[in-house]
Amino acid sequence: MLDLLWLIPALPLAGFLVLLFAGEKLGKSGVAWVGAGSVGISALIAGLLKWTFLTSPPEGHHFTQALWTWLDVGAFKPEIALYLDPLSLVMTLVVTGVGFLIHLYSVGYMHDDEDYSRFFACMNLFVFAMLILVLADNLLLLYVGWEGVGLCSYLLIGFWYKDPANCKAAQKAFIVTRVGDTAMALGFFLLVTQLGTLQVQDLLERAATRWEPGSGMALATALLLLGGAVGKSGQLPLQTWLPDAMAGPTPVSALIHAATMVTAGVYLIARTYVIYTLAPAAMAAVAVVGALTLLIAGLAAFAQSDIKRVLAYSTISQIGYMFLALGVGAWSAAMFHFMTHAFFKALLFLAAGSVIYALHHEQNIFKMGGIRKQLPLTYRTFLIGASSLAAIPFITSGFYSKDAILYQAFTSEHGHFLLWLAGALGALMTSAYTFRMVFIAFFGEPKTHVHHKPGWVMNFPLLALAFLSTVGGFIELPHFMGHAQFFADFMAPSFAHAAGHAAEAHHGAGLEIGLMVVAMALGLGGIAAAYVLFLAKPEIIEEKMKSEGNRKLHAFLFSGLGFDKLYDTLFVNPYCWIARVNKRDIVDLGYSFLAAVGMLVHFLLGLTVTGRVRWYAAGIAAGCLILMSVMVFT
Amino acid sequence: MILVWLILIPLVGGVVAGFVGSRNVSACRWISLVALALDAALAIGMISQHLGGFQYESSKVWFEEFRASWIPVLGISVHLGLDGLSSLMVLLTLFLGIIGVGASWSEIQERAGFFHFNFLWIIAGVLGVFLALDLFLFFFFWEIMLVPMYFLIGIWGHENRQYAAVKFFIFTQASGLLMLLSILALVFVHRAGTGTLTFDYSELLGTQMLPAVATWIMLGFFIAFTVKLPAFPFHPWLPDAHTEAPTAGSIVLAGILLKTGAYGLLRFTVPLFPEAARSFAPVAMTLGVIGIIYAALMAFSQSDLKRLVAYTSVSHMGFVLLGIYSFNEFALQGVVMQMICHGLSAGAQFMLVGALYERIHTRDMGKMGGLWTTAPAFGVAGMFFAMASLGLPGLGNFIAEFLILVGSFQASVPATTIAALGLVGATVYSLWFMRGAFFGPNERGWTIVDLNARELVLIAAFVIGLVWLGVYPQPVLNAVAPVVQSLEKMTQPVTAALLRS
Amino acid sequence: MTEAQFVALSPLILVGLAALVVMLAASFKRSNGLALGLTLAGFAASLVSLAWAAKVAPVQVTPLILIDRLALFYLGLVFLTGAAVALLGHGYFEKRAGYRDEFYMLLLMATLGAGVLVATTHFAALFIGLELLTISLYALVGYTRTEPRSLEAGLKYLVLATVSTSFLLFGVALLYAELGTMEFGKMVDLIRQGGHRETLVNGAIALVGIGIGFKLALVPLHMWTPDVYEGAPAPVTAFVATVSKGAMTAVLLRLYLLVGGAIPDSVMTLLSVIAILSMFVGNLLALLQDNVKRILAYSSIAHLGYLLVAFIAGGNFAPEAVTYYLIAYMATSLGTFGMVSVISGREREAEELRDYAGLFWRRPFEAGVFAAMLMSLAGIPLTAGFIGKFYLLAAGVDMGAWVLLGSVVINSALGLFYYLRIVASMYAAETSAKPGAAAREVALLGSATLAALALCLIWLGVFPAGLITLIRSAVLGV
Amino acid sequence: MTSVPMDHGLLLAGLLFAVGLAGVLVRRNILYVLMSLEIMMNSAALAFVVAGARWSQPDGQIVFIFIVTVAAAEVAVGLALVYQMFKRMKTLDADAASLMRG
Repeated sequence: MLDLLWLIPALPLAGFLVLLFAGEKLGKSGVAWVGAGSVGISALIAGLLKWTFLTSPPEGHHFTQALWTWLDVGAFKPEIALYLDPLSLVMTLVVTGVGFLIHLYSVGYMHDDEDYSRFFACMNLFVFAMLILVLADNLLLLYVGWEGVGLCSYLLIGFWYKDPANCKAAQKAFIVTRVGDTAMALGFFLLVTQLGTLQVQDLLERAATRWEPGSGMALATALLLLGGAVGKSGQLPLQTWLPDAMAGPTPVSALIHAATMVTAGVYLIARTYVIYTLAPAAMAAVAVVGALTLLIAGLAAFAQSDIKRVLAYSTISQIGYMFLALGVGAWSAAMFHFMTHAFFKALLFLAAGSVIYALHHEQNIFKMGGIRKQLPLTYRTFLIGASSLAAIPFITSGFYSKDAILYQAFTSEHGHFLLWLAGALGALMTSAYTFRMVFIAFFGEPKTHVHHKPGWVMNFPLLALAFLSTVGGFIELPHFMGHAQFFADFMAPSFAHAAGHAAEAHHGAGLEIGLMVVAMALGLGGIAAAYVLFLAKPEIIEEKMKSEGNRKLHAFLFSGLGFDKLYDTLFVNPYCWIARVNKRDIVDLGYSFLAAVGMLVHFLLGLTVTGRVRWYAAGIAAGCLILMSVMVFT
Repeated sequence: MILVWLILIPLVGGVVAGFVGSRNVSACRWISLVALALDAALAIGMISQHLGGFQYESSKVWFEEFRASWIPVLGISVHLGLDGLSSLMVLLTLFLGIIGVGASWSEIQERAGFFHFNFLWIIAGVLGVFLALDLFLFFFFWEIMLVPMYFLIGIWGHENRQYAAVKFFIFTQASGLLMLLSILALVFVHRAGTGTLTFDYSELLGTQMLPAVATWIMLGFFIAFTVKLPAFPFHPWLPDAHTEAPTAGSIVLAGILLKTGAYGLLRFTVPLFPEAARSFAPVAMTLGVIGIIYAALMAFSQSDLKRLVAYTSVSHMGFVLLGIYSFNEFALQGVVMQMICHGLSAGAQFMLVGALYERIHTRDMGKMGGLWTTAPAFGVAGMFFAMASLGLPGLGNFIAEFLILVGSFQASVPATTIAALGLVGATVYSLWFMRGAFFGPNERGWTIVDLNARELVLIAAFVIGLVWLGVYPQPVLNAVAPVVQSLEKMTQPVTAALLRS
Repeated sequence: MTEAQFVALSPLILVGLAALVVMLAASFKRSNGLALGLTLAGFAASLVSLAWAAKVAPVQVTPLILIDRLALFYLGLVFLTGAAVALLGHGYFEKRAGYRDEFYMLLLMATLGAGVLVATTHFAALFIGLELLTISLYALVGYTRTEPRSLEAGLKYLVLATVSTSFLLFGVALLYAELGTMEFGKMVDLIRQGGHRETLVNGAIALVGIGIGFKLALVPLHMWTPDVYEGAPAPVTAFVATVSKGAMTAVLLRLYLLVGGAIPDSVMTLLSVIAILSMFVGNLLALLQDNVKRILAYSSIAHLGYLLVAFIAGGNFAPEAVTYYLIAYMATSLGTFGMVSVISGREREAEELRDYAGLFWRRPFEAGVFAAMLMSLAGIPLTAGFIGKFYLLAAGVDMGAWVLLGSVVINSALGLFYYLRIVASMYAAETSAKPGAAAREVALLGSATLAALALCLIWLGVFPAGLITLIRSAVLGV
Repeated sequence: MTSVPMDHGLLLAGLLFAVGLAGVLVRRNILYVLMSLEIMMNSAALAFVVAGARWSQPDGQIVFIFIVTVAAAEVAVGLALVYQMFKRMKTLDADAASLMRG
């Protein structure tokens, strides 16, 4: 059964090729069937493999399917091979599962778009690239998926290419992620030079033997890989591209910029966790990056007026939590939060998509208002998603995953109080801005008229995701609520090495409960604050906004804390300026200057040829004089 | 004897096409196509004999050899030889030759006979360069391929073709003469050492000479090949030559003529002067890195499509220079891959831009924009080759650049990091290429005919080539392995093989 | 005059005889074809007689003339070039009014003068040969009297040539006063022994150098070349550019072989400076010229600069390099100026670059030959010029004359620029055809010679081995 | 009779040569230029005679005769050219004949 593994990525690829070459001929329904169908079947196979994994796990809890040798240069022999273990299985499940739902949703959402087949072709290509990334046996193949995903996000962000702003956003996304990829590539070169292979398992085992903990090489590699992860997952300092990426259609934002691609960085660090355990400084760096990003993104989300940008910043913030978890060594907690986040964030995006679809592409929450009554289903599913994001205790999956992270941040060996504090503050901000969005968008009097209500094809995915984002949390309960740690046990084999170090230091249930209570209080407090400020007494905000200082602060937050302006002044403008100034290529001017000198000398010499006989005779006489003097006197 | 036929067929084909062309235009196209196809068949037949099944008997250094005396008085002989590296180059040359003829099917109408005469003589000259094993013969072919290229650019080029053609000719010719001086110096040093006057490559290989002398002689070779490569300070001729050349000219110029520079470095500069090359490595690598970054910046600043693609070639060739002077197996394998993949991707991009020029009669990106709407097939092809040129994994260029950077990482880490920035630069100019031509609103309301069958076949050939090299490059790596290993052994001390520690 | 001496001298005698016969024939019946026939017969006879003379080989005919293998080789070269010029002249003058027979007579006289120059080992004979060549050239340059520029060129050449000859004479006089002999061999031995007033001898050598330098148009003495080449009718320019320079190079070569390597380095540096200056001045002045004949004039100055490099470099390659380069240069100059004469129209010569616009498409054969000739001047492979330049560089590298070689490289780049400028105008779009400039009817004979020249050029470029062995036997056999 | 030392003769020839050269450079009329040329040729001839006398060999005088005959031939052709020039350009100014320059 397991050797059906290669079908999972092959199907979306086949879908892409069919749509690319025969897209127009298939007609809308044909395209929908091929597009959504291929991902659906992959999801089924993934489910089957999950079932076989649970019932009769292969020995050593991993299964490698080698297809062919890719390169053979000296000692370096990477193969095109797919590697399945709990970590990659979870990722595959999420990618194909959520992916299928989003494909289904976009059948309805994109129905009246003329480039229908191109959309599904790119979406299928994206799923293929993401699966390759997740199932890659060695980092070189992972890099293929990594760049493929980057390309697809470029294609899909710039899907409506007629609007120059979209093209700019797509270009920005690709270039910023490419900066991160270059750092990662450097990490690969270091690995190939030092350890001679990029095959993940050999890599980790050789690293463990050759490098003692805290060695410079481990630190350098870890930081370089972190560079790549930061680029792709939109963390500090390379997070500026994610908010602009909302220029793409909403299903794209849901699939790529919420559920799957942006978590590729988390997967990379999780996959190469041994290197990070060997370099504690690097883990600390990961944690700090996570903490800072979640705070910055949280602040920025407050000032956004576009519903999708609020969700984008919240995505950055939630991935910040995952980085925080990875930083403190809570590998399975990070992956657990990844899974739950994929569910509720996809749900939020799709629901927002329905709202936008209904209000004829109106994305500004201040122009929405009062959708509660007009779109009851969308409102309810949006509310479930929002509560899961805000981590409403006990009933939402978000609560369990975020709580696990906060607990680990506090108690684990690499954890630190400040990290926990940042996480807690983040929780407060998250619930506040989430419910700000809910109150402004769904409550109050309706401003724009609802055109046409989304069909069942768009509602079913919303329901499915709503179910998942509530039930999803129950498979991993905190210790004191019974020992249901299915997820952690399932993930254990992937992090075999780490199991030895992070022994579960039981600080007793008391501490755990205490921390949970604090987290709950912050969450609910956030919701209350949002209620007061944005629904009950909105005039407080108007009054505050009068003062110049606040308005400037609001603009600063709106621009994502000024990172865009910073990078423009530091990198983009100088680069463009040099390009504009040097269009004529200085070196070329140098050569033309030489030619000009030649022409000048030609002109000067020309003057000596006057055409008069006596002048020529004078020339001979002068020549004779010089010759005589040289010959006689030397 | 096959090697001589390999060069003779295009020569004769050219002459025949030239005569027939004046009377019947379409006939001469078919003649040149047939000539090249015949040549390609011959080459493939011969090479597959030796490289069949992708194993190679590494017993003989040269698969095929031909020797005849030419000027015995001066020790000059017609000595042709074929090994792994040159067989790949021969195949690339013939492949791009056929594509070139295909691409110029509708573009060249007036004086087609003379066009195909020149075109086939360029191919013959380049084949001669790749096969020559006698330094005089190498220089002979090195200069021969210039004259028809000059006529190609000068007669069928675009607006200021005279300037570009003369500039191309003088740059290459002057540096060629420097190389002639180095060849003569090498020959006379060899004669002083061993008393025999000969220009034969294998005999000149082991000449002993003082390091200072070796450096000066090596410099002559280096300058000639880096002008042709083109590397940083000597590159200004390329953008002009490319912008003004007709499509077939650009394809051949980018696809093969640039590779003669890299081939020269691999075949002559490094093996003939290993120590001098080793001591010169830092300078060469710096030039390579500057070339990558500077050309990427310049590519981004261009508004003329062809100049943009020309500068991208300079940037890619910067990688080649960096790879050659890292002297380890990774980098050298990467260099050979880059030579082939860049030949394909740059050739394809030039063909596309040529086809575009045929339709909208401008290369200025300012006047384009939004072509995807009227010509989606064009857009997809443009996107594919833009991705190839920025080194998207899964295509040949990525394998090449990855191997080069891994190799150069072992030689010098700072150079590699800066070169890696070149990858970001590559992304910037590739996306600029796409946004300039295909994306954005269609302000000028272009309605152009999409790619026709002939062009699609050519593009398919390129796509298959690049994907095959990206997914299964092993045959190429096996073919070149003996040459690369011998090169690495020659310059052994440099690598200090961190890998093996 | 022993019988052997008579046989040795037969080539020169036959040419002189031919001149007389042409003169007498002109008085009976003036016809272009007849005069040409007689001239060619004369040249053919002398070429055949060379074979006989070769059997007798080194014969010292009176202290003035030494007929050795070197002399015979150069005599052959001079006579062949003379014949070619005669053929070109026929086509050129056929189209024009005016007397034609005198051209052949003067041509034969000039070639005889050059022949004497080539075979001389005595300054007196050198003087006679030089004057015979130069005076007949005065008339030849000013031959088309109706054309003011031709007259002006003739006069200029007369005044300047006479000035330089008198310098030469005065130098020889001083040498004779000091050494007591005018034989090259004896003089070289006496100077090598020393014991004379150094300043006087050096000064005298400088004066003689001026005389020789004028004829080779080296830098300080080059100013006459552009005007004379432009003014003179095209076939005559071909003659001046090839035979007069070739003969003087033969004299220089003979002196070089006698002196051997013992040239003081102060003289060497002087010669180097002159060579480099000639190259640069020649090439730089030709860059933006519009008159094809002036471009070729300046390029010939530069080429003599390259030739001098071979002399200065010295070493065992030098004589071969000089001879091969000279042959290549002579063949190419004949070709280029021959092309100008073939293309020229009835009233006006095809001098302007405009006249050549679109020539590739109007007359592909001539344009192709002209392009090949220009490529040979530029030193592009497949042509004799390339092998010549290769030899030159070989001689230079052999003796390590890096400064000279560097300037040769730079100058060949400069040279490329204006050669390609002519080629570019030839294949440029065809502008409106000028009446009269490019004649419709093609001088068949002229084209035939050009075809022969082009073929020989390509042959020497691709298979030089034969000629090299011939040169080696001639030059080293001395 | 006391023989005149050779150097004096050579000096005289040198002076004559200089005069001739100056004549060529300074005079504008073409006829005077031709005359100066004659002076230069004869000064060289004189030097030869003096040299021949010193070495008491006939060579000097033989070359003298050569020079005289050549000079005559040269003048003949020169005058012919000057006549044609006068017919065409109606002037004897040497600088007028400078149609070709640059």
